[in-house]
Amino acid sequence: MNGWILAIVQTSLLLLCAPLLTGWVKWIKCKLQSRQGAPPWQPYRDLFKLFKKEVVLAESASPIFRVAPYIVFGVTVLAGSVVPMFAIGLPTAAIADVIVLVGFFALGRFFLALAGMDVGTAFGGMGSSREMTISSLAEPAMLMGVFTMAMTVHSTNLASMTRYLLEQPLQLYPSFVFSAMGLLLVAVAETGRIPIDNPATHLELTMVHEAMILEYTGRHLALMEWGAMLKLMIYGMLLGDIFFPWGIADSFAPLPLLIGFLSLFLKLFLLGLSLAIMETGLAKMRFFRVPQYLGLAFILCLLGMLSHVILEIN
Amino acid sequence: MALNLVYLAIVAAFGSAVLPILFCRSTVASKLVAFILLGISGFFGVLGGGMALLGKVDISAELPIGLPWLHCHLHLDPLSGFFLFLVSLISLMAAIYGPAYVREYQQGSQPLLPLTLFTGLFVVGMDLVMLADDAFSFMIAWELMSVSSYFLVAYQHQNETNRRAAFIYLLMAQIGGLFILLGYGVLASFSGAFDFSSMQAVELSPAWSSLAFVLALIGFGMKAGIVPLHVWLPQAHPVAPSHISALMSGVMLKVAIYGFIRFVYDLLGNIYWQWGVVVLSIGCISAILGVLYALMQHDLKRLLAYHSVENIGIIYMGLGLSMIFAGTNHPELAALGLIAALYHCLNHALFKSLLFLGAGAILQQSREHNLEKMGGLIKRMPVTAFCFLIGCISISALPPFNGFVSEWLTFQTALQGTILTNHILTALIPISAAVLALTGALAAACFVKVYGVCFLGLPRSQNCAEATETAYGPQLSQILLAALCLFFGVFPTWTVSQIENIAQILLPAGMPMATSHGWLWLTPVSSDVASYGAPMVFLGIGSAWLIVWLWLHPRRKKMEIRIAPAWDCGFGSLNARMQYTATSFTMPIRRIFRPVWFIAENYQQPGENAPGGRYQLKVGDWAWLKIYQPIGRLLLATAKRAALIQGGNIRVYLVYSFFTLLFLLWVVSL
Amino acid sequence: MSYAQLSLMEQLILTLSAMILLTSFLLLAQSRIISLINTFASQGFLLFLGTCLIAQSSGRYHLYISAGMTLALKVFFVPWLLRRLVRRLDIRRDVENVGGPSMIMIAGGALVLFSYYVALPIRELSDLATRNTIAISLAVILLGMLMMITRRKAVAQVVGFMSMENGLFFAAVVSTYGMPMVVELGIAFDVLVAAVLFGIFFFQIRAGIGSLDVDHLNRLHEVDR
Amino acid sequence: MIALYATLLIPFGAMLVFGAIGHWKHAGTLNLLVCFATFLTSLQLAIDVFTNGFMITPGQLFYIDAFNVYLILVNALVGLTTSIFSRPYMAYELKIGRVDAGRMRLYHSMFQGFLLTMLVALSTNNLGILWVAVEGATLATVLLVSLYRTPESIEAGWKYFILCGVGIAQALFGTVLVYFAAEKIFPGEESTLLWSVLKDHSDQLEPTVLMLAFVFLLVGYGTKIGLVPLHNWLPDAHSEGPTPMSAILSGLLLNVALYAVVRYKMLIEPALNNHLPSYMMMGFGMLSFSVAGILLHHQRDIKRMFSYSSIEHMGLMTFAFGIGGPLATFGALLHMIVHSLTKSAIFITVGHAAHIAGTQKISEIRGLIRTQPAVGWTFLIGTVAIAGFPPFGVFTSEFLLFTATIESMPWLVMPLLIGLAVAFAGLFRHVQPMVFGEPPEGQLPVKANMLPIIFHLFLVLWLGISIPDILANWLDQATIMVVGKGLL
Repeated sequence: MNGWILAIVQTSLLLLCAPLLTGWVKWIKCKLQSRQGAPPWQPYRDLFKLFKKEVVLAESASPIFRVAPYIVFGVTVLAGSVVPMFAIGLPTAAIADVIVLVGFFALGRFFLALAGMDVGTAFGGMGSSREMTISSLAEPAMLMGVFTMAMTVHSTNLASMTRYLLEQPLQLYPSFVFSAMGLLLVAVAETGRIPIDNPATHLELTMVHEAMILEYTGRHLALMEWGAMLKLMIYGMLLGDIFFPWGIADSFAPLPLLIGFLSLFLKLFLLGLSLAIMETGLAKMRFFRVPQYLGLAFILCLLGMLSHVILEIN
Repeated sequence: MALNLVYLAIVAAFGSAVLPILFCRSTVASKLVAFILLGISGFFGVLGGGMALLGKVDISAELPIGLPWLHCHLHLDPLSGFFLFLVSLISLMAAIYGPAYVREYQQGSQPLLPLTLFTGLFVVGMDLVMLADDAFSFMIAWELMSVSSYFLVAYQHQNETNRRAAFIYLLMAQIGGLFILLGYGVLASFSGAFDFSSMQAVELSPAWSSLAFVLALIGFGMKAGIVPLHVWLPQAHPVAPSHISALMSGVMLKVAIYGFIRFVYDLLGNIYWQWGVVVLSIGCISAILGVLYALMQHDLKRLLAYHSVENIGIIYMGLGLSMIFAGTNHPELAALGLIAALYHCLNHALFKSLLFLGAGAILQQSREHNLEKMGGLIKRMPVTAFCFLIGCISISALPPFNGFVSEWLTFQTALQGTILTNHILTALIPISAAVLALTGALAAACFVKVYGVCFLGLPRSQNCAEATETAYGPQLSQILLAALCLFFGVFPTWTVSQIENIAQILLPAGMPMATSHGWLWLTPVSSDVASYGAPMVFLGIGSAWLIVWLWLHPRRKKMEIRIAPAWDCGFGSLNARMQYTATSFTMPIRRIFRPVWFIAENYQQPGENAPGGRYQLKVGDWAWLKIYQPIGRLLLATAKRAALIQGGNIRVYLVYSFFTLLFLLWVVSL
Repeated sequence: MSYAQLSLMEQLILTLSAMILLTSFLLLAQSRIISLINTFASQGFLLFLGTCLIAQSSGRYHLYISAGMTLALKVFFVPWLLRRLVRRLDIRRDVENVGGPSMIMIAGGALVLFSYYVALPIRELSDLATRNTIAISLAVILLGMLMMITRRKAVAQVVGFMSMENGLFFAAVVSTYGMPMVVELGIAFDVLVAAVLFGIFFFQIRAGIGSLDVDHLNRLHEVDR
Repeated sequence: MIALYATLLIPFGAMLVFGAIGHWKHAGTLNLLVCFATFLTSLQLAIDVFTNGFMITPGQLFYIDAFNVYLILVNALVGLTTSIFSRPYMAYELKIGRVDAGRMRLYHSMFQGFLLTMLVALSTNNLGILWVAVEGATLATVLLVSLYRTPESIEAGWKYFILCGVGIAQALFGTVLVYFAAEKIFPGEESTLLWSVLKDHSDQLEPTVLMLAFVFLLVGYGTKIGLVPLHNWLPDAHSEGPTPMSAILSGLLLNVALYAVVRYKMLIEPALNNHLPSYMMMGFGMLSFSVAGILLHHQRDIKRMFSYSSIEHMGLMTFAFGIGGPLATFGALLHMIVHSLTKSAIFITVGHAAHIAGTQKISEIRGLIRTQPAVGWTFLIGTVAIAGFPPFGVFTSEFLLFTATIESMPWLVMPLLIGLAVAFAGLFRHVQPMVFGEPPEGQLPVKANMLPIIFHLFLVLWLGISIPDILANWLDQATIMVVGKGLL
């Protein structure tokens, strides 16, 4: 029972922390670019303001346009509730394994893209087209990476993956190295960060995610933004769970939970830092270079799988 | 009991074929008779098939027709029951959908009788295929199905495209039928009898059984539409009346799958894993090419037809995995793969018929079949739009709808490849899984395009601007199908436990673990390997949505929604031509996967005859251009050359006969 | 047994058969219609003689009947009919220059050899004195066909056809001393009707196509010209 | 007995009557009635044979066994239905002046004469008479082929006459050789050419002679069957003659010629120590089958096309008989029935189609289903049936043939399969545009009697769904006679 309570707590924590992570990344970036940036908690202010503002709907907008934010947000929250945050063995973890998780994101993206097409402006269509293209290239790579993991740990359940890795003494799997790199690239693409997409711009030729939500206002926009923040956070947690599982709590006793929470905090702190550094260092790439980028990700994951088959099975 | 119900279904379908002829005085009466009887047949078929599946019945019967020494054997078991269920379910839906849909044919010069007649025979044929228990009656039922569907494709024969499609369809159906016949012939020549029971009994040498397998693969694949035998499919399915397209695409392809499963799992018996590899790779190719070709289509029904190729590919992937496991004797995993494939058969039948019915509704209401002419229909046909949306989500394999479950099961099957001792397979199977992922993602992209271009945005043509919602019959059938899509997506555990009956008979093995955690959790292998709580997902998404909405609701009063024109960057008002079109939506994918299609683009600079320029895009199917057309040309050339022997000069003819005589005399006097 | 041991009658028969073969060659080479018909008649007459001799030597007296039919049909009726047609159609002076006569002659010789080669095994079986004549009759048949192939004039083709019939009849007579009567009658009747029909056809062709050259009968074909 | 004689005498008398008294208004009706009478008597004959076994007439001139009794029945039936069709058809031809009264007289007389020769050829026991009858069939039909007196028809008639004449002459030589072989066993008896007698002593016959004889017989009767490369007369004769003629040529004559060949095969093959006859038949069959199938693609004339389809099917049957074995033989025997029924039905519809469009050019016949649905549908369904689609009987026989081929010589299955597919494509690529689509201007319905067609197609359908026991027994006994082993 307290497992369920813990799950709810975790989910709400996730909701609360997500903007902070985004804000943190933004802040670091500003600092790195020696700008006087907004404080890390700026996203909270934005969301609060957006929720207060009125909604302006385009005349051509259909019910899809109004439903989409709720679905996108809801699906992302659900996905978040499945991913182990600072404790494993939560009952919610059984709802979905990694593949279902991918399915969740796909569902959200589906409605996001539909919403982009809905109003009938050129931007929205462009954004949806690009988003679907990128995702359709990203998904095989992601799945290949997940498969490589699963082949070693014999499971696609995040909880049992993490537990397996925790129980093992520290080992260096070549397959893990490859698929870690691959999945990192995929995560960058999926969360719409530089060099794939630039969340900070409204330059029409470069934006993907922003183009889709261009017509959104008020609480709809808030939900969309918040969903995006959650997504970033969830991907961070995923990478953390799979590649740096140490510190996560495997029981519901207070102390391990505390340790788990702190370790998560640390992980995300470092992750945001590295992401910011990377985004500062890199320039956004042309849209038609993205296939090469994701192809690289796929090749890395494929190499991971092959090295697992060739080197690690005996 | 179950068998009698199926008999009733067949009789009713036959009645719906022939009785209207008696009522041909009034089209309305004949129409009603036909469709009511079709519905009755569907109803009884659903009952009978369902009972056969759930009750694990195993009934045989024999009718005093057929060859004098081989009477017509019938047999009903869970496998045939399952597919009977599919066929009857969709024909029931077609019966609900049809009456309003065929109204347009009534006022036209088109006589209605051929349609009803061959629809009935079509259903009869499909039902009989399920029941047939000997090669002869199987072939008769099979070809009855093919021929009657040919007449249905050719129904609106005033259009050149229909005639051409019908011809190609019948030709390939004929060839496929011959291959199947050969497959049975190989078995019969060893068993010495045509009935399936004796065919099961014989043990074939690997070479012969592999030959039989290949024949069956080609024969049934021709009907199922695996690449490169698929070319008839995107031509034939779109031109048939829409409820027929739903039947053809939704269940006729499944009948082919049924035949394949029956042939390989039941008749051939011991399966070699190499077959599985072949089937798996064919499945991968069909899936990926099918979806890529579908992406480039702008005719809605044609696009859906190519998606059938894709889904058949996915089913074959499941079958291939299952065969690999069966060949390396892991029966439980083989059962998992088989169940995944069968589940996908069910799902595809549901959502593909749903989509075809929706497309038919659009076609009927807006007279448009070209995506580029549609748009904004969600405002004009809300019910259709809603059901179509569910269809799109299901076919894009998104949770919590049914399409996702079967693909997830396929993934889970692929994941178990690690336990194989043959490491090449271990390496190949994940790649096939990646292909499946790519397919799913591209399908999602494709249906975003379809839904976005067709239902959202602004109408791109006057017809669409004036479209209205369809009649109640079509609405009802679509709603039912959509509900079923949701049902089978949310309650997979129960469904799997029922489909398991088939695996237990064919392999024989089940998946004890799959349903061990109660109705809530689906755990194919074990709970800590993978689990999917579909009801929870449904509830989760719903509750998250509800919470958010409730949380926002109190403020709603303070802040109404303001309706304003969309932001036009200050360039003046937006119009429909500014939207992204289907062509432009798929442009990035077209550019990335360019070699897959035959692409002819030409762009005409703005000139007097084309103000604003003209862009033309032609996307062709390599299989058609590179395999089928050359064969046709070769045939014609050969015929031209062969015609020389009929040169017209009688003395030359005499020379033929003269030298034939001399030659034979020489032969015998050797 | 060697040729010398044969009775004079049998030797005569063999000589006759040789002459029949000769007439076939003559038919092959003959270019003027009228003399073609005459040659054909003479072949028929030789056939008649041969039949009589065999009837005499073998004592199968029903062969006389068939001999009589031969005389009536092949010597009188058919040639008379043909001559009449030729007169009516006014083609008596037609000269059909046979293409490459020497080649055709050589081909004819080869055919005779071939038929001998084919008939060898049969020759071993029979104890009749006239056994060798099977080869001859086969040769006559094949030569008749060769003639039909090489000639363009319808009349010549008919003559070739009839000489084939002669060969058949000869074979029936010499190898087996005649067929059963009912069959003989049937065959004779068929020949009769056939001859009449040919006559009808000449006029039809003349009326329809305008020339009796069979190479002009080339409307029906599959070739794209 | 009486039934048999009646069956033969009625057409004989009718032939004379029609020849004697010229054409008058009700000649067609009389023709129909005569055919009906013939059919009844042949039915009676069949019943006799069914009740009290096979019969051989005193003097052994006629011999009815399982092999020919059902063919006689089919002949009489097809003759009847064709006469039903021919009445309005020829009346129309007379009306539009393609024929005159004199030719109508010839037509009716020769129609009966042809039926007579067919029946004699089937029922006779004497191989010589068999030859005479087949030759007589040629003579009877040759003037009908050129009935219209157009240059094309005359040419067709001439080719038919010459080619078949030459072929038949070779068959006669074969008969002579058989006689020559038999003559040694019972010298100088009249019974020497009796099939029933020869069959019993076939083992004593001289193999080498028989082998030679078979070559001549195969080439001879094969010309009449229309085996490639002896087939050239067939498309011309079928396309230029009046359509009822084409129907019975395709439906009966080819069958009878094949019947003759098979009779000889039954006689000769046991006497030989090799299977050369079978191989020859298989070779001819396969060749005709494939060549005709390919040529189907290259057709402009509707009747020519279906005559090629006839060649294809005769090739198939010859091949089947060559394959031997109970399955294939049973299939071939069945195929003889279903083919003649289906093909004659098709030719009847083709006749109507040609009248509707006023031409035989495929390119100008369009949209039959719209112009006259009855004709269009029957035409289409007939084509579907002949293309070997179930539930029609043609499928059944082809099914048997296929399985038999797989059992005996699997490597031949591929060409067979390809041939079938090619032939099917060739047939349908032409038929479909003729029945479907919008009809051209000025294409008007004609007065057509659908009864024969529907009856034939119904029979074929029935045979496809289940073969009645009587027929099955006869076919089985015939199979036993041909290959010595039955199926039932």
